[in-house]
Amino acid sequence: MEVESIRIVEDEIIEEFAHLEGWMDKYNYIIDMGKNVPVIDTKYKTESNLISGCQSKVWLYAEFRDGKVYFSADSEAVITKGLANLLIRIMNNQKPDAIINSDFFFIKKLGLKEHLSPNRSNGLMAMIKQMKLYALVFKTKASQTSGE
Amino acid sequence: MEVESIRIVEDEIIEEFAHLEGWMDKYNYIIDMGKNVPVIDTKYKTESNLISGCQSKVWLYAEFRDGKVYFSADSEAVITKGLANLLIRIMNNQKPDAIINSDFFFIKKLGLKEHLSPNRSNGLMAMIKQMKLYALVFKTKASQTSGE
Amino acid sequence: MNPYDVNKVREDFPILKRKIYGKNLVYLDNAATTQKPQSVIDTVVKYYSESNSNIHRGVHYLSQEATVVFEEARENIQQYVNAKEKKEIIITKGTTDSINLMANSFGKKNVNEGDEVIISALEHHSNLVPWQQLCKEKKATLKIVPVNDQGEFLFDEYVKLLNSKTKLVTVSHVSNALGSINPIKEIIEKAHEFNIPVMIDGAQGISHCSVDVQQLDCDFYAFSGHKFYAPMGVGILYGKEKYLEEMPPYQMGGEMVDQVSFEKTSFNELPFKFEAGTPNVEAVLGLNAALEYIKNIGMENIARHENKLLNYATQELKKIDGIRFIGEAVNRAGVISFLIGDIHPFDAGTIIDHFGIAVRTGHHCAQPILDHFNIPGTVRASFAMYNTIEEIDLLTTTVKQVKTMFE
Amino acid sequence: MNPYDVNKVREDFPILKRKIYGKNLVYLDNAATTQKPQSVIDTVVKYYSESNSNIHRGVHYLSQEATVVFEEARENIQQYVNAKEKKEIIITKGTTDSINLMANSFGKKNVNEGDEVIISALEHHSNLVPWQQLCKEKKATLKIVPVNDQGEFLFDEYVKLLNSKTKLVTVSHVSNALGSINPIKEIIEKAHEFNIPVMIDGAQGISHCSVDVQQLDCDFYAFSGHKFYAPMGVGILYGKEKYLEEMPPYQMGGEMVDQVSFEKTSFNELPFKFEAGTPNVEAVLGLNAALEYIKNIGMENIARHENKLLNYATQELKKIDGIRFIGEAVNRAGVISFLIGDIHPFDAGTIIDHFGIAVRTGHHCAQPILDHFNIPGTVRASFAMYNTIEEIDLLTTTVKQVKTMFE
Ligand SMILES: Cc1ncc(COP(=O)(O)O)c(C=O)c1O
Ligand SMILES: Cc1ncc(COP(=O)(O)O)c(C=O)c1O
Repeated sequence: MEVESIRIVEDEIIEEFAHLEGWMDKYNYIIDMGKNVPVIDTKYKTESNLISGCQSKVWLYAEFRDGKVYFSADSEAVITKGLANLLIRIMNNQKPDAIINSDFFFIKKLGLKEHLSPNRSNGLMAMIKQMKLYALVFKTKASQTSGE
Repeated sequence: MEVESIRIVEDEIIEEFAHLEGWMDKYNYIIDMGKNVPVIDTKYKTESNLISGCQSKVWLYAEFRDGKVYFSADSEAVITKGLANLLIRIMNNQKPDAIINSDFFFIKKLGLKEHLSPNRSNGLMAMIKQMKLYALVFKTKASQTSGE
Repeated sequence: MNPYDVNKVREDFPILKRKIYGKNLVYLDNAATTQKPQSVIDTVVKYYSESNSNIHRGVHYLSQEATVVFEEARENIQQYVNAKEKKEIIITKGTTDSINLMANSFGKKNVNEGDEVIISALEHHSNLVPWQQLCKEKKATLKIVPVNDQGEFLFDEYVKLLNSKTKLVTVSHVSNALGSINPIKEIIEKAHEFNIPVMIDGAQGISHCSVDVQQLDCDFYAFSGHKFYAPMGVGILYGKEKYLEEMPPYQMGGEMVDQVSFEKTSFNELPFKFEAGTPNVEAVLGLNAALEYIKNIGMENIARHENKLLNYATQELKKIDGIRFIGEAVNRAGVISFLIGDIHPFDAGTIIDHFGIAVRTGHHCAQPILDHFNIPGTVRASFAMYNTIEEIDLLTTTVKQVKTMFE
Repeated sequence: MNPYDVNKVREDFPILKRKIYGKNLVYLDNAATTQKPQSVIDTVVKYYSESNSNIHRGVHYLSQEATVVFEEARENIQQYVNAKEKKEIIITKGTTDSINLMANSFGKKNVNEGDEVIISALEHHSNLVPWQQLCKEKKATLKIVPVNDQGEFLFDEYVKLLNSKTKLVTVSHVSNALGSINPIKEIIEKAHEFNIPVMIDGAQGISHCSVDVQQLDCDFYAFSGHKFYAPMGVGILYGKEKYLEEMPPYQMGGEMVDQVSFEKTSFNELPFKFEAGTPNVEAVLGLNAALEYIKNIGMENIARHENKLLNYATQELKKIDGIRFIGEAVNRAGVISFLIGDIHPFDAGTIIDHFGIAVRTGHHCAQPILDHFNIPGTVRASFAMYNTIEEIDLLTTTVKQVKTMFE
């Protein structure tokens, strides 16, 4: 179920991308995205919320409320912020399991990995890994709590 | 004068070599030479008379009598001994200056360097260097003595 | 490719067409370095002609492309030796570099006054001198597992040396001087009973045997690309994550650091922690191409072919009066070392060379084992996948010729 | 070749025909690594196709042949930098390796508790972290010569740091992050007044300047082949004989030893003492081919051409509103580092890349100097002999484009 709702947002993004012609428009779209990222509270912009392996600093934070995960992020680089926002749009407001099980279909579909980030410098993969990690932690905690 | 007498022996060797056809005969000649090297007295077969940079151990010793230099040598390898003997035939019984100034013309003429020893492993060059060094030492000593 | 078609293999190695003194090159110095198949040479050319770039830190296309293929190569190497994790594959410049890394990083951390390091009497200088120096500096003791007169590792003697002071056992997989295959699986098992880690110097092992580091359960395995059909200038140090994580970095510089300031520097994660400076991308891609080539032919097939050569060479040379084999281990790979009567190896090698045959003579950077046999050196013929029975026949004929010349 | 014909030069570099995203590659990441002329690639191919062999200890023809060309290459390198002796040229795997050798050998011997080592604020991590670690281990102090806001070495501050506790001064010839040319001749002269030896990190210097180590009177000079049109995997450490002789060996293994037994090992003479393991013959021959190529064109011509590019780039980029140059030293070579308004270098680099232009973004392995300017990184364009005015125009147009996209 949740995976499906993820797929819906992914389709939305794929649809949006489909209208863009050429890489410049795609980048402009991502840059625009970067302006609307749910910005992380400054108090969470800590060393421990930094994602390593990126050329620009990226902070990612997650909260767990009512069984769902809420992300916020920031980065020095706008493109990175845009990518973060794409991910957040999809993963926000989801249950941990949905995040853990997502195959991030849209990344492949959009050719984002090849087109935008053949290597680790923009941290797309690192961000995804971190999101899944958060989800896993929340899930584990939740099951412990319910187990009590 | 002395350089000339060196040249005479060199010509002799070149002449001997000229009769040899093919590399096998040449090697057989050198191997034969190796059997007649003026063998170093065992008491001089010391660490300090070892020439380094050869694949087989080579000892070279020199004496200075009546203004002339006398060499003796030994090696574990017959080819090396043969080469040593070629050098000794030419340089024995010569004044230090003659040795110091010799260009070892026959080596070039016979293509020995290319043919037998493109590198340091048989120590031809190392032996020549050592011979010249001996000559230099004797010359220096002689001039100091005569200066007294 | 079955049955093994050595002539087809030979076509892949351009150097085998080379003439030496007007004769066909017979290359039997493979333990020193192997020749390279065309596909490895082509990989190098393609890299420099199309993709050359510095890697890891670049945003631009070429750099990212090179980074991807470089890291894919690391993954292939991981798979080839069946390491558990990609980050357990450290890129070095060769076996010597890998072992020096070990002595300086593992050794510095774990070997202290009174401790012991065990090597065997068969080691190449590269797996001896670094430990000798380390032990000297740390006031530790280097213990040597002796060999018998066949050149075989004496397992019982080894077991006697193991104790709570032993901090590392480090032995060669295959001896480069004699070809003896050491019983590394048993060596490792035994050491692990005492919780002692084991490093294998695989410089000669990797090219003659299939290596599965998890199955062997070795803690470290080192080898050189250039002895494994790959370009010069690259080596591998495989290490178990748990050890590598704890080890301090060896060389310092770009790539291996995370954050740097004048006050304080933090180091990068594995494997980069151990890879200071610009890596040799060319050679790593070349090593990858070599692996592909070897996998295609099959290490089993290669080993079988080389064994056939080794047995045939032994059988034929044995017929020569006065031949002395140095090292007659029951388990042997790739190498045959011998002397012809009292003929000095240098004399023999010089003549053999003139027949276009490349053998090595001398101590093979393993002086101590030759001291054991009380000889100044040997003539060593070492085999690779492209050698033939005919080449062995040529060698045998030549050895007979040498005999007549010097006797 | 006069006047300088850049199009003719370009024809020698096959990679320059590469298309990136359908556009011609504009390679402006030369400070990271340079591209290779066809003659260098051909040398590698020829070596592996005809002459590949392990060197120095072989009697056989191939080995001797390879040894001869290898040692001739060393001689050419000696002549190129005008070293007094061939044995002063040590072959390493790169600048980082050369500097680690220095820190471990020279440093270990000469730097003790309370001593000082001087570097500059401009150093690449490779000429910083090894010294930082050495000083930490030895309880010595690392002293940093500061720079001004143009990125220029502050000579007066440097002189104040020199004293009897200083054991080594080690600075870059040319800064890789900013392009500043340090006044190394004066730096060396001054240190010598105190009898302090000086090492130059020439990783960026060698490709933009003529280097004469005797005229400079530097005590050590290090550089990498791959930044000098040669293959990866080779570097040089030039050192004055008197220092090298006294220095203990760094890595241990084959080649660098003379006599080895379990009791005692004696080391080989220079330069072999510092060259443990199988050397990278391929890359050394490639470096030799690169030297030949460079000599043919003439370093003066190359430097003049690159200077023209640098000045033109500065002039054109300056016209863009909001451009900030990082490093504006009066003496500069090969490198222009800049920021576009507040646009993050990673953002800029990503877009520039999509125009087929390879620039580097980030900290360029020189974090401390960027900390000085309080920025996370720069966009760096770095030039080589094959870059053109047209490429600079493309860069400028692209930078303008970036500006519109992000503002
Ligand atoms: C000034 C400077 N020093 C040292 C290095 C390190 O060189 P390598 O990575 O080739 O060892 C570099 C290369 O980035 C450099 O620019
Ligand atoms: C058993 C063994 N160990 C180590 C080495 C050293 O390898 P490299 O020279 O490639 O560092 C060799 C190569 O001769 C070897 O045969």
